[in-house]
Amino acid sequence: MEGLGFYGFGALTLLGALLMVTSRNPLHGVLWLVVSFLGLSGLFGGLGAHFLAAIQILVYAGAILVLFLFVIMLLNLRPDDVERMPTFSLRGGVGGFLVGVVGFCAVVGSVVMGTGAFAKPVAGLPPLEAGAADVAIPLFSTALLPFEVVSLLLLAAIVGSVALTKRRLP
Amino acid sequence: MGPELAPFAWAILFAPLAAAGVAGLLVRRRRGLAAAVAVSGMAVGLLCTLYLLARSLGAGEGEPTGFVHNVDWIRAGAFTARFGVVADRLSLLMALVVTGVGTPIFVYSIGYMHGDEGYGRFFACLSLFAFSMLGIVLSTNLLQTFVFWELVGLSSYLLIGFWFGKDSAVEAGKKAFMVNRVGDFGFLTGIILLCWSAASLPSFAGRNPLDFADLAAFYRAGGYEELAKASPHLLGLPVPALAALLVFCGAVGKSAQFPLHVWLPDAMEGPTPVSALMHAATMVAAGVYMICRVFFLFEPFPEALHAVAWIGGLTAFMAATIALVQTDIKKVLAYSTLSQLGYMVMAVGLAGATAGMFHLTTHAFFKALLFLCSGSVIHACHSQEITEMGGLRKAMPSTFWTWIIGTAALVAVPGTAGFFSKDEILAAAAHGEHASLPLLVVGLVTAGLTAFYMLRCTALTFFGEYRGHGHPHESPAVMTLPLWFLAVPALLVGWLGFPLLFHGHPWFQGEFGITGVKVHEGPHEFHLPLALVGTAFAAAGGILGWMVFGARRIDAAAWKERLLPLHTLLSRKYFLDEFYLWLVRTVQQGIAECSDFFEQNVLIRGVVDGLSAAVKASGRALRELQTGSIHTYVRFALAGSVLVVAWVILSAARGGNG
Amino acid sequence: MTPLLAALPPVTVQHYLLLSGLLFAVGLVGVLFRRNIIIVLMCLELMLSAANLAFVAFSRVHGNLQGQVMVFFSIAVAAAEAAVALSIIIALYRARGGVDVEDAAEMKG
Amino acid sequence: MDIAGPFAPVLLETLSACGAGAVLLVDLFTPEARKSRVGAASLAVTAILFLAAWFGMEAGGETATLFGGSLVLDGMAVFLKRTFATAGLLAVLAAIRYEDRLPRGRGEFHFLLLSALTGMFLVSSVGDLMSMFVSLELVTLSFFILAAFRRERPESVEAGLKLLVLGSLAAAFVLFGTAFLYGATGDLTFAGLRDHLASLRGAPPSRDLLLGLLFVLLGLGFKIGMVPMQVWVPDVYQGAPAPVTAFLAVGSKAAGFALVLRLVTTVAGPGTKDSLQLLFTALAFATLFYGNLAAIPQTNVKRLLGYSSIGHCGYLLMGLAALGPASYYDESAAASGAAAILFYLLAYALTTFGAFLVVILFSAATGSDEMDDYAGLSRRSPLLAASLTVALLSLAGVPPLAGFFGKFMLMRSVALTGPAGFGLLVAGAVNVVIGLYYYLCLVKRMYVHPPKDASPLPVTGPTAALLYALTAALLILGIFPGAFVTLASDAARAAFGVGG
Repeated sequence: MEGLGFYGFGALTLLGALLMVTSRNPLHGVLWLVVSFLGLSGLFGGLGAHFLAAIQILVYAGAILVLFLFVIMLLNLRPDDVERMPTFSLRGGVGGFLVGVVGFCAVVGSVVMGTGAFAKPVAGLPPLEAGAADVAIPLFSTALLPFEVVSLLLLAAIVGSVALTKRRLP
Repeated sequence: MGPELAPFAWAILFAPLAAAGVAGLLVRRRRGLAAAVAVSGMAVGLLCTLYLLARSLGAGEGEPTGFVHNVDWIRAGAFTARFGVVADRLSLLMALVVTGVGTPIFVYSIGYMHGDEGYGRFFACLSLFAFSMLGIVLSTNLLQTFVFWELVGLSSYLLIGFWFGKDSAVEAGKKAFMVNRVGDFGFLTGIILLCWSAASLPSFAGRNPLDFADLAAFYRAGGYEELAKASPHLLGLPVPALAALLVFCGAVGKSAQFPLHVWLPDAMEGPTPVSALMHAATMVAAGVYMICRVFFLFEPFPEALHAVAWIGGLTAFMAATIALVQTDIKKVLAYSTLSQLGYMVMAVGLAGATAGMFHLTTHAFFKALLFLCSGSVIHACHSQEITEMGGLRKAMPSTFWTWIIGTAALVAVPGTAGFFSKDEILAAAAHGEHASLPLLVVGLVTAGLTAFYMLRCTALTFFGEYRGHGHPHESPAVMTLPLWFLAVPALLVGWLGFPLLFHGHPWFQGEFGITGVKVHEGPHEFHLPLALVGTAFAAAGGILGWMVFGARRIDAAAWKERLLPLHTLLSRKYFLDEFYLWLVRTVQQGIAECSDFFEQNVLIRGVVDGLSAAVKASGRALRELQTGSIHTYVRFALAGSVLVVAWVILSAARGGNG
Repeated sequence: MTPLLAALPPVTVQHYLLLSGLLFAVGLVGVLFRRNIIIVLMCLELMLSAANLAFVAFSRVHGNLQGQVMVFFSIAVAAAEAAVALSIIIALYRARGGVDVEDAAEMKG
Repeated sequence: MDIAGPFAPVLLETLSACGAGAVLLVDLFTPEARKSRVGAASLAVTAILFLAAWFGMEAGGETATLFGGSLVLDGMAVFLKRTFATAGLLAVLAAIRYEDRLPRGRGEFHFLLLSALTGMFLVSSVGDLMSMFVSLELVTLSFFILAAFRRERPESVEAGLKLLVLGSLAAAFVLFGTAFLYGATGDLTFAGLRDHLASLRGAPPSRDLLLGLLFVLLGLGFKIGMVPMQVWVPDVYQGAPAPVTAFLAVGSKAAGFALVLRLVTTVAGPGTKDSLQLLFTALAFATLFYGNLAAIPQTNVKRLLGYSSIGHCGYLLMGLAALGPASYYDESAAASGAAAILFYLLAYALTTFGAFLVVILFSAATGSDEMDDYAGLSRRSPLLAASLTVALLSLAGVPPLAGFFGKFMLMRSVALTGPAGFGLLVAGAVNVVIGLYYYLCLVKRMYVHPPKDASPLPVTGPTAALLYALTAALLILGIFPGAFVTLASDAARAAFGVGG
């Protein structure tokens, strides 16, 4: 069952991500990203992070991506507005792809595959179920400082967004 | 003589600084007052120097002839930097040069700068320069020396930038600053290398690796051997020898030695004798002074001394040949300065600090005199070309006679200042501990060349007919008085080193300051045969110069009037002329042009310009990368990061498995 | 269904990490090549999420919740970043009349 | 002086966060005509912070921890907080000079300056990776907005966008790296990381830990302008409003170095030193040459200072290269490298603001940042020209200015590592010469070239006083660095656990 969850949700996540990257219409991109995040949420659930699975859907899919949709519609973007063609100059494109993406995959892959500690089947690990209450305890004790800082961060983001976008220039 | 006299030494250092502050900040707009403040700052320094020098010379047997006074400047953990003053015969002599030459220059500037807009600022800058120079002189440790070293460069840059206001001169100032920085970084690296290697020795514990006195005591106790053994050889040299040579790099830059000499002639370009004087009498001597101060670093390593001597000899010879063909009066003096600086450095390498310091002292006085004279001449003729001068001896008698005194001292006419110091150097090359025949020949030939170009310059400037425009007239008293003031030491200061006269007061021998400079063991001798040979070379050069440029002009005039009657004489003259032309065109011109070509094309164009072109080109190439496109940036950042990660992880894996 | 599952190797932590790396790489592709700044932004969000997946997987390995708490913060930061980013995009649209990354390449050299 | 009781360790953070809120409130209740009050309120907050940092905190006190180790106040943190408080005060002073060109949103502008400052205070004393990430993001996010703040200018928006895309990429790197650090150690605190490495007993760490560490370092390299993450620097410096650029130059660099130092002091051990020294030596080389060479052909002053800031990151990285194996002085080379970095950051903060203040005043008067327009500045305003010259010479490392002593300390620390550091020393020396060249090009324009427009640029009394004070500070820090060097070196040695 573990296997089914991983392969199913993993495929969903990856597929959504790939389709998002390749979609010409940003509106479609957002929707594909929602799909990908749903898959991710499933993966979180499979790993026992139930609270995060819920947050992933509520905050990411429910709030952040809606904000994206809102901006796309606000600016009234159509597919041909922007993407005449992707920037794929031969040198920069192939070089960037090979060194950047392939190199990244190779390095990370070799490290992950070369570390024996990560070769354990997940099913054999001691169970870890983390609901809202379980996460809340460290959140309000050991991680209190970052929690407070995040509140300031969000305030700064709100103030900043308002300052950058409000219409009236006196 | 002990630390109870420290207030006097501090006064030498801080009187010019106080004067700079007052003149620059408080009374800048009140012209007369600013000048008076600056001059009195220097005068206070001069008086304190004289007093301390008298006390040092008057010190009885067994009494210390100098003292060191330090305060802690920066203390951080194991690292302590001090700030202090050292007053021993070496530093006081140098301080005497700075203040003794500086005071008349300040007075002279009152006249020369008359009517300039930035009068007060100029005197503030001049005082600041004097302060930085005295900071080097009185410094007790390497770090302090380095700080003031840079400050001297900076204040001279400010003065050049202040004074010229024209592009080429500021380019020259910038070049001076840049070339000096190359040397300075050798210097800094040397200091750090020395500190690092010395501080790593357990036997060094309790001493400060920056402090001259501590280092000298350590070296004298044989510490350099330990140092050479304890650390690995770098570039085939033991670390202390390498450190000595790196420290010497600093002197090569500041004292304009080959191959970093290219900045000095350029720094003379401007019309002011005052600014040029800094580059003739005091500032450029700082390098020589510094290697004298740290002579103990070189003493145990003959190979280091040889390198020093050869660089000096090469500079002396090369610059003298170039001076032969210059037509700008200040360029002649500039190359002459280069040549004499080379002489000093050669002296340090051959004979030790005392001979170098002796020549430095005498040279400072007569070269300052010559520069002030040239300033007076330029002031009168409104030109720097000696081809546009001539016959000035009648119009400017004071300038002429003082010039003659300066020339005599530079040419080393027996009895004048230059004679004694040059003799000492030649004696060291002939009989000294590190005697070297090739360098003796270089020294003698250079002496001859010196006489030749100085006589040429004198003849073209002061004799014959005036070839310029307008009517030259003598400069005001405020300018001629400093000339006479300097003429006296230019004539007499050499006698201080004459062993037969001051037998009881050995000025330039024996223990020469707290760092224990000591080369001449036993009584100093006066080498009569060598003195004769040296004088003969100088006389030969001088006579040749006079025949060609002085005498020829007189006869050339006669030749035009009486074409046929003195045919044989004329043909002889013609022969001489041809010989001279041949000599100049093929031999001297050839050497000079080779040197000039080497300097212009290899050094400046090849090394200096080539490097800067390469640097600029790579700057532009990097600029291409900065396309402005976010995609390029992301690709660069990502590719770079992946390469860094891959490199480290792969090398760690290899290290881990192997 | 069952034979297909049986043929697959058992799911290890490595699988999750490789998936996380792949998602990160997909995000990188978008940032490297897409010109629509909104898509670029979504790709950046995807990269943060990929890191989140690794955190959750490691949290499972170590049996403690620190990783999950970190993910909570990461999501909060991502939300704030998205808000700011979108407002900058709106400012860009007003200033340049488009949302093409290549439009914002006036300063260079 | 103990005025905050048990909350003393978070005194500055609390004050600046509350101050930020207070500034917003002042803005809300101030009529449009009297908006200068907002700047005054912000100035008051930063002045209090400045005083509290320099006089209300004990530098040599015991290490205090709060929030169960999330927040650590040691000597290094105190030194950095003082640097940040100084930078914050100067940034607000610079922003007040700039306010005329902010048509709206003064309150928000000052709020964001203060929130970035809060983030910097936090960054200097975080004790775990979670706090590190969110504090870092607080700084970064505030700067995203600040850089784009003059949204009517396309350059400003472009600067914000570039900062945003590359900054988010860096944030993703940091997060990804943190995940692997967590995976390797099972803990997210610096103490846990240190314990894990200590348990290896000198063996090199596993490759997943190394991967995580490198990604975090590269992500932090974005903050400090280190090759290969330096590409954003010139564009953002040029496009962002000048006070923001100055604050970004100082604050972002110091915040990044605070974390790099924190991380490196944590992980530096027998098993990692070789790799670290090799890594930082290579990065210092690349960064030094990139920044200084590319600065040569520049024509815009802010852009020039951007490239120069990359060069300065290279010098600072030299201090990190001293953290490697030392042949003669083991721990003290490392500690002296860290001390040199701390001192250099303080000197750099003062110097950078000295330069940018002139840039702000000049562009306020003439509307230009082009180097050619600086021609003849010495005749139009001797004070501006002299202040900028002093700042540039300090950046170039000319004694007796602050920058010289910083460079001296950095070079000394590299020399202490023995012959291995020789190449880096030479590279540093070469770059000092290159740096001097391009700084002098600007000095030459100001003093030699004739002005195109000879009208004098008046400088008002308070501004002149500020310029004098900054120039004096550069001289004092260069001539009497003793007290500051002692502070930095005590802090660094405490961080490395070296006694005395």
